[in-house]
Amino acid sequence: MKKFNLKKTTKVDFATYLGVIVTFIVLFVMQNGGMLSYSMSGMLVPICCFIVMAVSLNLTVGILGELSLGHAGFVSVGAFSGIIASQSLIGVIESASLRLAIALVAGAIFAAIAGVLVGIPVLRLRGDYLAIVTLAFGEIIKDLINCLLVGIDSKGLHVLFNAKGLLTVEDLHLEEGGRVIIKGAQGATGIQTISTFTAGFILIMITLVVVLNLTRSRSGRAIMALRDNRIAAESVGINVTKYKLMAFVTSAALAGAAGALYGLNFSAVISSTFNFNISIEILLMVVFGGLGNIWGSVIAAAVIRLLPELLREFNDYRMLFYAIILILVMIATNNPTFKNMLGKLIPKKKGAEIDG
Amino acid sequence: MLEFLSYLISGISLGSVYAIIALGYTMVYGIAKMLNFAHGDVIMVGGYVSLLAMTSLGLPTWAAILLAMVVCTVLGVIIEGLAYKPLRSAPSLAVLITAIGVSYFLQNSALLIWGANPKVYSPIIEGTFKLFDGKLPISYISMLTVSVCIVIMIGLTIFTSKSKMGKAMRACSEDKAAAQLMGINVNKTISLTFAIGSALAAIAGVLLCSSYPTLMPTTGSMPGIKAFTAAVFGGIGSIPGAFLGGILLGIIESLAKAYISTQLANTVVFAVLIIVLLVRPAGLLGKYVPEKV
Amino acid sequence: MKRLLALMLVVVMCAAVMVSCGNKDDGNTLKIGGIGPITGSAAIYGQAVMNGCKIAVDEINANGGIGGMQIEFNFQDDANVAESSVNAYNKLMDWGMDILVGTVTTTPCISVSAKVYTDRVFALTPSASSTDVTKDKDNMFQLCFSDPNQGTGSATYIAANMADKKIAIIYRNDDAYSQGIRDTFAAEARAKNLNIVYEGTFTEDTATDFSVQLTAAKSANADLIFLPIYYQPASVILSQAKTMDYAPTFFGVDGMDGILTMENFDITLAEGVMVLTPFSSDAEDDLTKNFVKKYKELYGEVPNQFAADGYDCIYAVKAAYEKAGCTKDMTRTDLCEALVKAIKEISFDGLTGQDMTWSDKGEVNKMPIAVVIKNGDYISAEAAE
Amino acid sequence: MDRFAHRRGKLVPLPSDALVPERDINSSPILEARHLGIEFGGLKAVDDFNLTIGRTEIAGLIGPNGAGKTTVFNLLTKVYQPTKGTVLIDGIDTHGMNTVQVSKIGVARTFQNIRLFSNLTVEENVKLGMHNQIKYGMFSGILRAPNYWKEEKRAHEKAMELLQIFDMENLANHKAGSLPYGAQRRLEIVRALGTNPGLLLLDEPAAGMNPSETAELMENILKIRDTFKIAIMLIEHDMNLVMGICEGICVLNFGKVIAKGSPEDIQSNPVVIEAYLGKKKEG
Repeated sequence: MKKFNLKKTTKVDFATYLGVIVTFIVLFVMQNGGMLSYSMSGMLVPICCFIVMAVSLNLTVGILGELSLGHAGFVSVGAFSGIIASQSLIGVIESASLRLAIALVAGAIFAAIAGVLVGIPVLRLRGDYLAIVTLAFGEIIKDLINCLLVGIDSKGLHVLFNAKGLLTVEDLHLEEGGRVIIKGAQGATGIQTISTFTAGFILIMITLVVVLNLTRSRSGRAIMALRDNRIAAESVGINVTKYKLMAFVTSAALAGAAGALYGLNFSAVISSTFNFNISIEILLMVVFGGLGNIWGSVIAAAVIRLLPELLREFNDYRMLFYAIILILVMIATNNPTFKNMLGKLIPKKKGAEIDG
Repeated sequence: MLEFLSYLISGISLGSVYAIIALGYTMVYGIAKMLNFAHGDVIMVGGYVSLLAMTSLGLPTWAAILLAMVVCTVLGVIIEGLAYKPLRSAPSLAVLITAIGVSYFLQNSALLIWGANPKVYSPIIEGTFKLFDGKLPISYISMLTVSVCIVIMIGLTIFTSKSKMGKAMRACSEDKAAAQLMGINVNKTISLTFAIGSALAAIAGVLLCSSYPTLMPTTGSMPGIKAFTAAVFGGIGSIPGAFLGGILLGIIESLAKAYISTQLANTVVFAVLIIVLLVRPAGLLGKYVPEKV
Repeated sequence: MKRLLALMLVVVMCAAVMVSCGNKDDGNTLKIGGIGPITGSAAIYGQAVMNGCKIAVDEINANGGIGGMQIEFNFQDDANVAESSVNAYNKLMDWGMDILVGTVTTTPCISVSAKVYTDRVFALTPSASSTDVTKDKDNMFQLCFSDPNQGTGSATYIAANMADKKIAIIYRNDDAYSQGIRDTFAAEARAKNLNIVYEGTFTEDTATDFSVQLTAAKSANADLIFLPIYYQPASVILSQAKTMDYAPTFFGVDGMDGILTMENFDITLAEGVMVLTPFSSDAEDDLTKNFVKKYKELYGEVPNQFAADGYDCIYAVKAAYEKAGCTKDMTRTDLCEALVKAIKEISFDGLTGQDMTWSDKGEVNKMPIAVVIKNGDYISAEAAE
Repeated sequence: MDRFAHRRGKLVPLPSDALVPERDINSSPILEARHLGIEFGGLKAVDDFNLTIGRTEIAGLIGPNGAGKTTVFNLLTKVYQPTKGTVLIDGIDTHGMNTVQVSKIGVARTFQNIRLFSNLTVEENVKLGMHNQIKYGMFSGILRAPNYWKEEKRAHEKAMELLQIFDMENLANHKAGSLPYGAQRRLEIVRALGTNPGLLLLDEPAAGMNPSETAELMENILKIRDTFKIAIMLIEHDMNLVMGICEGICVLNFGKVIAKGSPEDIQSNPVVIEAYLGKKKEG
């Protein structure tokens, strides 16, 4: 590709990287200088996680063009495998950063495996049918993790699947000094919170590099071709299943890593944290930011996470306002009349956007 | 054996509630081609309105149901007009997100108006019909739900195939532009669909709360999702499909609870759904239309 | 251009989050924070605690406050989500919170308690009952029974009074509270050789229909159903059991409290239900009567156990504060250390129990009382026999 | 008498009426369709379709609306699996292959209703045509390994070269969906050429073009054939185009071949005239 004659897409990519780096440096300096409020510094890691989740979902929804309502399922798989990895390495690996890195990789791998398992059958379906199956998958993951009992002692990991609801952590038969990692519905507790803002930043950068470079490469083009016209894509020799699966699994793996980071930011995580509403919230970020628009997802994720905190002043009314803002923004950005009005105010951008 | 029958009956009774909700979903989807995620919350509103009409206003049951239907119909038409109509030409995802916004809005409004405390619903009919010396009780409300469900399904089928308005609806669902050219008022037809769907939601609300008698602002959301699943299961857009999907979903859920694992009941339901969709990609009664090249 | 606008939006929002918390402690008020769900499906518990706390705060302020200081109370929503709860906590820290009453629900509380421990803030939760809440955290205390306390207590009571019953358990599998009590109950029941014939579960998503679980319990000939769940699903279970003519003894825990005050609830359904609870809104003592009256006036509802827990929390904090002899000029950390020491020395009488004391582990020491519902009233179980 | 009659296959004659240009006589044909047929619910949309196309032939497929022309294309590219008969591409039996595999052995096509990747740029569309000629994998792409740069550079040059055929290099960075209609049709042809085909199927390439554009298109089709030495088969209603550049013409009516031959043969064939104009009145 042309290295020196910068294309518009290349410029946008660089602007995105630059924006993220500058924001990170500013916030990092402020945090270390004690200039950030508790609220702001507390939200840094979760916002990073949601940025990664939104960007990764954009790969499925915006770039591949398939509606997924079960993204939280992959986040959940990533979170719990990350927690298990990190918690079982306590005492084995001293460096928290290294443990975090291993946890993120573990989260990504397990989520990718889940992505393959779900993807192969699911990607044969289209549109709303695919959406409902991803939704179903998210719910299944939630229920399965509710039945999971995991503990560790000197003999290694003990895992039980509590399908009938009759087992308790006692049944893991842990040795003296063993640790329980996941207690079914009570989730994972006593997690060492090792997630850091820097790790979040690095994960965002990795995600951006993966997603942006993928879309600008041969494989990414093939994925977008499937979105734009599947039949034409087949006619030029593009393997539908391969590229759909590639997008789906990459998206799942990134979501898994984000999940691991998120899980290790709190000392207790339960499986119902990652419910349907979270899938919807991530989808919301993608739609707000613009389908296929990566920097849009980054900003939308930050805005949507900050919004409820800003609305705290309204107490009981805050979720009501949230709903109203949601509806108004959707109408303002999608209604032809409003769009024209906006268009006059703002020069129209020519990014890749598609109809859902 | 008796146990099995009793599980089956509770499955059918649960399923018929899903089916009524799914009928509303499928109507709206078939014509407006949108997943109205707020449908479950209209059901919740129907429940509250009918309950308040019975307890606070002291209206007789039939009047309370009628009032709930009127309120929900008006609510449905208002929602459609304010939130969905401006997005008629927008990408379907934008409409989906708006519908989710409406759902949050209704839930949180209900929370502010009626409070978070669960309210106990007074069933519209009480008592049970007993078979085999009382060993196999069937509550009258289940019987009512099943029959109402069948009546609505038949009614809707006749309405859409015979009446002028119903034919207009089917025309809109096939091809909006062509319908418009034939002189059908597409906007009016879609509004009417929402009106019918919301009136059905009110009935569903009354029956849901009568069978499982508590009422909270979030009461509608899970049955809503299940009913959506049921509609897809049966083939979304198909009226008999919604009925079949709902009933089957209820039965599977009930039997899974009884014979597999209570906590994995949902997992079993969703797993069956996935398998069915893999074998029949458009649901049980849906038509699979391959893309024309 | 559009990108710039969007970026500016984010910057402005970040700034707003930072700025809105600038006000610092002026030293003349005691800032007590509270956290719990006031929206979402668990809103009922958070709202009850919030209302209960407010009544206590108003009473104390009207009587001259604590140590000459008026209490400023700030309750933040967490929608029963851990992340939101931590956000709410940070928000309160920015506000200058001195003492935390919260959080209301278990999983968010575990996350917040870790923060509380590192930030050295004294915290007393009204209702988060898991032992993980207080585990390894010296400055985190519970006002409610812990799960083992309730599970073991229930099993002990049943073993002592109804050892020959065939027991069925129906609990909510995706809820830490419910599963926690069930686990300890089952363990204790096993130790006491109780006969558990059936265990059924449900989840938030399947909490509409219980006929399958009830049918199974009935066919297993269970004559006592242990319900370690909240009262809302319990009310459905009672009504469905009646529909199928199944009348075992129902045995609930503190979450069952509130069932009688549900609007429109047919109290005959609850006839004979046994509840292990610390609070009864029908109690005849002045404290309860006064509280219930005020609560009804202000919020139009009969308070449940959560409201009482919230109310007690504020007074327990007051008692500890006075015992420790804290002063206005103490920093948050000093206050924390002083209160941690003091709370273990006091014996506190409240709505939810007499002579409550706190152990080093942070658990409260009060014995649950078994009551039976008779004609819509709680009657001590011993008296009923 | 003959007990095994039902177990012995019925004999069918292989087509011997194949027509190819004289210059292609020394090599095997690029396409051989034998007894090709498909039924949709009992309706024979295409029946007993036999056609042979030479290596560098420009062939025309014509017929009234609904004759099954596009269905033939769909059969050749395996959008539909034939219920009868075989298709040999470059001598390879395509039985059981799918669209992607057929594309890989050298069949490319355009569509009657334009099917571009309309949110991607013109250059990206062409590069997608070249998808299977660009050799680097997903990870090289993500990590921007040396072969990513090398291959992308090569692809860029090749894409520009292809776009040059239609003088479209200056449009390379425009979104395909924003191009005017005629340019979209041309882009589809360029994209198809990107797959490096041996047989190019054009479905109504001149639809919606004015006479001067059509004339230019005819020039370009000939240029493509001469430059790339490939066979082209086109469906077209514009008889000037068909008669002007096609060497062999096949006429389809009601799913059946009713005539084959040179433009001159076809123009004077009474069966074809009847199919197009309807049966003449008696007397």
